[in-house]
Amino acid sequence: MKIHEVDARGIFSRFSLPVPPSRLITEAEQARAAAGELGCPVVVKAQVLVGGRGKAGGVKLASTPAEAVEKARSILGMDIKGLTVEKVLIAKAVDIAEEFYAGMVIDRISRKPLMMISPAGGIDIEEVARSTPEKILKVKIDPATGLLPFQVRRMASFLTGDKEIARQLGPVFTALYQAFMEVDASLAEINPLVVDPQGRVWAIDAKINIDDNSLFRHRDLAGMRDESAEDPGEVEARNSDLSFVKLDGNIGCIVNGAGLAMATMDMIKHYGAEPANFLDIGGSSNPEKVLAAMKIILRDKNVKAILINIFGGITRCDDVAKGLIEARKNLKMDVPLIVRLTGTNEEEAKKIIRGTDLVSAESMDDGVKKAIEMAGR
Amino acid sequence: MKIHEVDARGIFSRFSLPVPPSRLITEAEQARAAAGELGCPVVVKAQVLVGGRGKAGGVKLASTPAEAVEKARSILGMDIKGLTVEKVLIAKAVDIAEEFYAGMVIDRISRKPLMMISPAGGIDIEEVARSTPEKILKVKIDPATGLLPFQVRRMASFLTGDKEIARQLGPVFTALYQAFMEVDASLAEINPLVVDPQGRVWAIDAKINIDDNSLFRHRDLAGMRDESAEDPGEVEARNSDLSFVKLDGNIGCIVNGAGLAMATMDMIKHYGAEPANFLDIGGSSNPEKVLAAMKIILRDKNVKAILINIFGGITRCDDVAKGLIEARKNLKMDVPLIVRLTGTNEEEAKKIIRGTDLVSAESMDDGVKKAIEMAGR
Amino acid sequence: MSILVDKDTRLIVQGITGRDGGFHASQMLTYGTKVVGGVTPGKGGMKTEDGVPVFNSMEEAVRATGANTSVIYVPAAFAADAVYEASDAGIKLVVCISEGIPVKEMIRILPYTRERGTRVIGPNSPGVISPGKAKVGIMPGDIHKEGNIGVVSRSGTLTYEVVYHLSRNGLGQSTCMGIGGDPVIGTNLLDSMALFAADDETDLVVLIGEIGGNDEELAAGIIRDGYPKKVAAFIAGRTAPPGKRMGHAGAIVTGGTGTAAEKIAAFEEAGVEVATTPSQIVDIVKGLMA
Amino acid sequence: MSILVDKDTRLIVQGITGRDGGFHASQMLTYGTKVVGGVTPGKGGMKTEDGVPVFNSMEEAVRATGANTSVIYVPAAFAADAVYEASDAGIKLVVCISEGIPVKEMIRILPYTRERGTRVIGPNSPGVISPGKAKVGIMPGDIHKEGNIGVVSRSGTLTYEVVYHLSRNGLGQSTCMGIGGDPVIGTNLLDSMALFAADDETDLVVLIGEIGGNDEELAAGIIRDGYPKKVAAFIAGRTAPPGKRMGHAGAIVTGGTGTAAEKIAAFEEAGVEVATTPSQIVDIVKGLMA
Repeated sequence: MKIHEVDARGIFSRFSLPVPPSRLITEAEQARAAAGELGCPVVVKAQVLVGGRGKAGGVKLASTPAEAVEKARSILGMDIKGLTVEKVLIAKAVDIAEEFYAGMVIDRISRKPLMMISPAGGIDIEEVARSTPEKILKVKIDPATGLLPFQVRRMASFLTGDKEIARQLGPVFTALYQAFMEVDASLAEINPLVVDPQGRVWAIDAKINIDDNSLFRHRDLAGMRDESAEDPGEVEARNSDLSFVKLDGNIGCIVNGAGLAMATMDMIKHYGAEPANFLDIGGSSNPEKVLAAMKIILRDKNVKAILINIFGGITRCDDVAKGLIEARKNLKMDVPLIVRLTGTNEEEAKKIIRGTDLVSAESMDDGVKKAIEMAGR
Repeated sequence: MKIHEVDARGIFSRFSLPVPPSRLITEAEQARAAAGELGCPVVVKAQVLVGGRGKAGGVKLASTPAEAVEKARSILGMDIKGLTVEKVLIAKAVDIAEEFYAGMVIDRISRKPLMMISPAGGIDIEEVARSTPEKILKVKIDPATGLLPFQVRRMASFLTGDKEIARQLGPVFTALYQAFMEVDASLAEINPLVVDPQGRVWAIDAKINIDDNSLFRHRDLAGMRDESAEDPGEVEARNSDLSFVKLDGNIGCIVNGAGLAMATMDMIKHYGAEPANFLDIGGSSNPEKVLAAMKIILRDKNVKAILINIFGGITRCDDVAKGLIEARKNLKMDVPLIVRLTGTNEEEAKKIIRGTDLVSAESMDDGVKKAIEMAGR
Repeated sequence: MSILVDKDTRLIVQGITGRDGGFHASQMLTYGTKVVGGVTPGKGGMKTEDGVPVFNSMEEAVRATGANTSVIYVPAAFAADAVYEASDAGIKLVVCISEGIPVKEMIRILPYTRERGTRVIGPNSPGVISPGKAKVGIMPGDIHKEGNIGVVSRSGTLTYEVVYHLSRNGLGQSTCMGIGGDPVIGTNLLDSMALFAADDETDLVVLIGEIGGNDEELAAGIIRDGYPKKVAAFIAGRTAPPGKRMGHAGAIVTGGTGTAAEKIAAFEEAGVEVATTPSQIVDIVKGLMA
Repeated sequence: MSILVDKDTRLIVQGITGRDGGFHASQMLTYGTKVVGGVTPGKGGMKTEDGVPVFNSMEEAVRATGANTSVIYVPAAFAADAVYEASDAGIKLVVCISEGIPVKEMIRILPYTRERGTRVIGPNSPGVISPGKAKVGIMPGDIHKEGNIGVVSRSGTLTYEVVYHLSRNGLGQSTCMGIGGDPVIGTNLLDSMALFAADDETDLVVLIGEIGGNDEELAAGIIRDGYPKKVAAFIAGRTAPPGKRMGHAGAIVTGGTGTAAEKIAAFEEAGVEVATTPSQIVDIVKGLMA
């Protein structure tokens, strides 16, 4: 789950990271008071859940309160990569002498939290990784011990030769690690981590993604989700405990299992058509879930056929069949439904479907081909 | 380092253990107000750093404020195992339906924190361990994960079949573990952990020993040391960074290294005499430490001879020799000094000692025999 | 032979009194797996409809039954504790069907289980089956067939799809294992390949990968450096858009890495043929076997 | 042979610019130990009077020198970090002379070092010496003599005392190691015995124990069950009062357990003769060798 910069700054502040003070506003005129309280110059920053705000013109400097209002007005309502800016952050500006990068992820191979730092801050770290990987230092942290003093020394000396700056970096690294662990983050970044001309260190940007699996134990963080920044279908899918990703094709898919769902999309493409979505109804699915899945897909008017591809394991084919029959009954539906059901309780399912107008497929290949053909009619 | 019950209660309360409210007093008359505030009945408890207070009459129940004053008066000034009671705790009394034991130590073999619980609370746990070991459940805790829910369930069900009591025990175990770890304890005990007739769980006694090696990072805890409860020589030794234990014999020993110091005591006993002390001047010792050691031993008027047994390694014999000469100069000393120096910088040391009235010994056996002989003169 | 589970598997079902745990305990018994007990705290003493004894704790269950393996069907919030408890009780193989364990729990669980000599499969795994010997998980048993092909997959149903085609074409399996779709899992692609490498009965390994991470690239490296078995592969997610989590927590292309194209290229460089549809695996396997 | 240290030992001295670190680095060099570098953060680039290069970090030091062993002489507050750093840098044997590390740090350090394949001796250890080959620690080298007796001890100077008598009586040592007097140590009595058991050059092991804990009792159990080398023992602290810490953090009789009497009885039951004075070890060893 992505959270807004303003929330990430709040979390960082809680762990005593040196985040410049800021105010969140939703009306341009509010920028005047905010800039006045904070003291100019200030930075006016669009709060949208995509990268590349700066390049898109969503981050601007203002040297007077009046200018802050003007800049806020130009940013509010702006469209950045399909998202409308509804909130802007007014933050005290910091003069920049040096820009570093500090970030954390979980390293999948070593199964350890990994801190990455670079003296090349302020730019896309993936670009640094590709072009000058020697400018990134990666330090694995053992969760049983936490970040150790020798690791802090190594990282600080990788970034700077200045002892006073190094002294300030230690607590920054430690706090970044603690914040990352405490909130069950999957990503936490300070980019850039800057040194001002007076030699003070500041975290002037903040990015945190939360591990979705951990939300059951972080009720406070779950409230930071911004559903306005997501596709309405994806929001609805999550509320129905489904995994859904909207795509641009015309063949809707309802599949049980993420791997099979991806393979179904890939096969649609392989046979020359385009999938309209990724949709995994998951394990232990019940008829209500199938109904919900159907509704979400039918929102998309591009969809010309729906392929249901189920290989029963923990999912029982008869549950799915019941859901399909129910959906057929309750939903206004003018697209053909191609159904392929194999596995646990397959025979019961076939009995349920027999005699309806659902199109039965013998295999995944057969189902995909039939769906493409029927969508093209 | 042992700390008083009142301080241990304070630590436990900080971790939300259910400790009944209490007041610390130093004058009997203060018990009236304390008992009044807390509500009677109250328990009046001697604050001394030894076990067996109850048996010695240092813990008494009072059902009125007047009785609390009377009991406090009888306990204040009492001598318990050589220690004078200078403070008493007035604690709200809890009716007891069941008494459990819960304690923590570090298990030396598995190198893990070990929680021990028993339904046989209120009595000496070492006695339970000897007579009915099946009444103690030991649970090793992995510091990387902390106490785990399945371990809490196992312990709770070992103590009780009552679900409501079990529900209260979970947080008690967790808090005991957290307190133990946070303060770097070497021992933390709740004995007894009681259930009152209404089914509420209370920690009505508290005992914590702190790992001496950790005090450098616990300035707050170091202040809980009660030097009045220790031998003055031991206090002085610690302040001079020496290890000292007073014994009852007449041969003082100054030795470098704990093992060699014990072996020296053992040898004195083996040759028929009694050591006056254990004293380890440690590694890296300097002349000041030798001087301090000498002063501490000379406090004891029973001492008839002092044996200096040094095998140089990290300790340099010349440093020790310099300290001895200085001590001889500065201290009023009417006991013979028998000196055995071997190892690092031995020759330099022998040069320094040559021509003084220090009695030189060729070996440890020789030194011990000479010391016994000279003490007997 | 076979790997991980066989006739000596003595299984405890953790969460046996739940809907899924109960259903699949029955299914596993029917398949012939020795389901010796179940655990649900607070429900110890009862028996399931199939007559399987239920215990309050793994410790009791292991003591009473001599179990060596467990399979976990409990809600996410309790699943981590179930793995710890199984490992502490001396279980050697824990198959975690439950999904939704936070990554931060997994990075604490795995050093714990390793210290205690416990192998974890999953979480979010469909299980492990050695056809004709034992089934531990949720896969439909009847699509499998005894044979000499090892199957390892980050997916569940996609594995069934592949196995279904293999079996219908007379290509049996030594063991099929789903390692789970999370970013941090107990037994990864490389660990699984090492197990199959040491198994006499396995002649060929089918690797079913997907987008996210770089396990497939590392696997390709191992094959290039000389892997003792033949290998066929399939990668799901060629059409997955970047930056979107495709169902599995670990199936996401980030910063341009973890794409299906990279993985396919790595396998092809290592001389491994990669199928474009699940059914095409059959042709590749037949070719390698010929 | 010998154990732990020998002519292949390439040593880094952690804390080399301190008084003790510098002094003992010189002493070790004089003895013939290959002291290939030292580490003091912030002092990298200089050389010691003996010409030993100083580095800012263990990582740099190991990269530059190919060291496999380190010895730690830093204040207690920094000693834990020094062990972690050495282990992280790939050092295989860390000898921790520093004393005063909190027990809670040790219980975190040891799983960390084990995971990384590092053996820790100590803390609060006098070090390890394989006479004529290498000395890593603070013991006076000249009291040792090459031979076939392994010595393991929880003490420092008491070990020198015993070794002194052995050497003067022509009884040389394969390796002498002080494991430290703390309650939680990296290599305990049992671990040390296992090392000596596997050493061709060691014919007899002298165990020097003391009050506190029950390592000696466990050692006696191993001997009773069949230990491949002859054993002689000494236990310090027969006259120690209960409940008092005798210098070493681990040397304390609590709740009536950990007494010298128990340990001596355990050894005697296992058929091990226990000396009553350090010099008496010589007679016992001579008797066993005859």
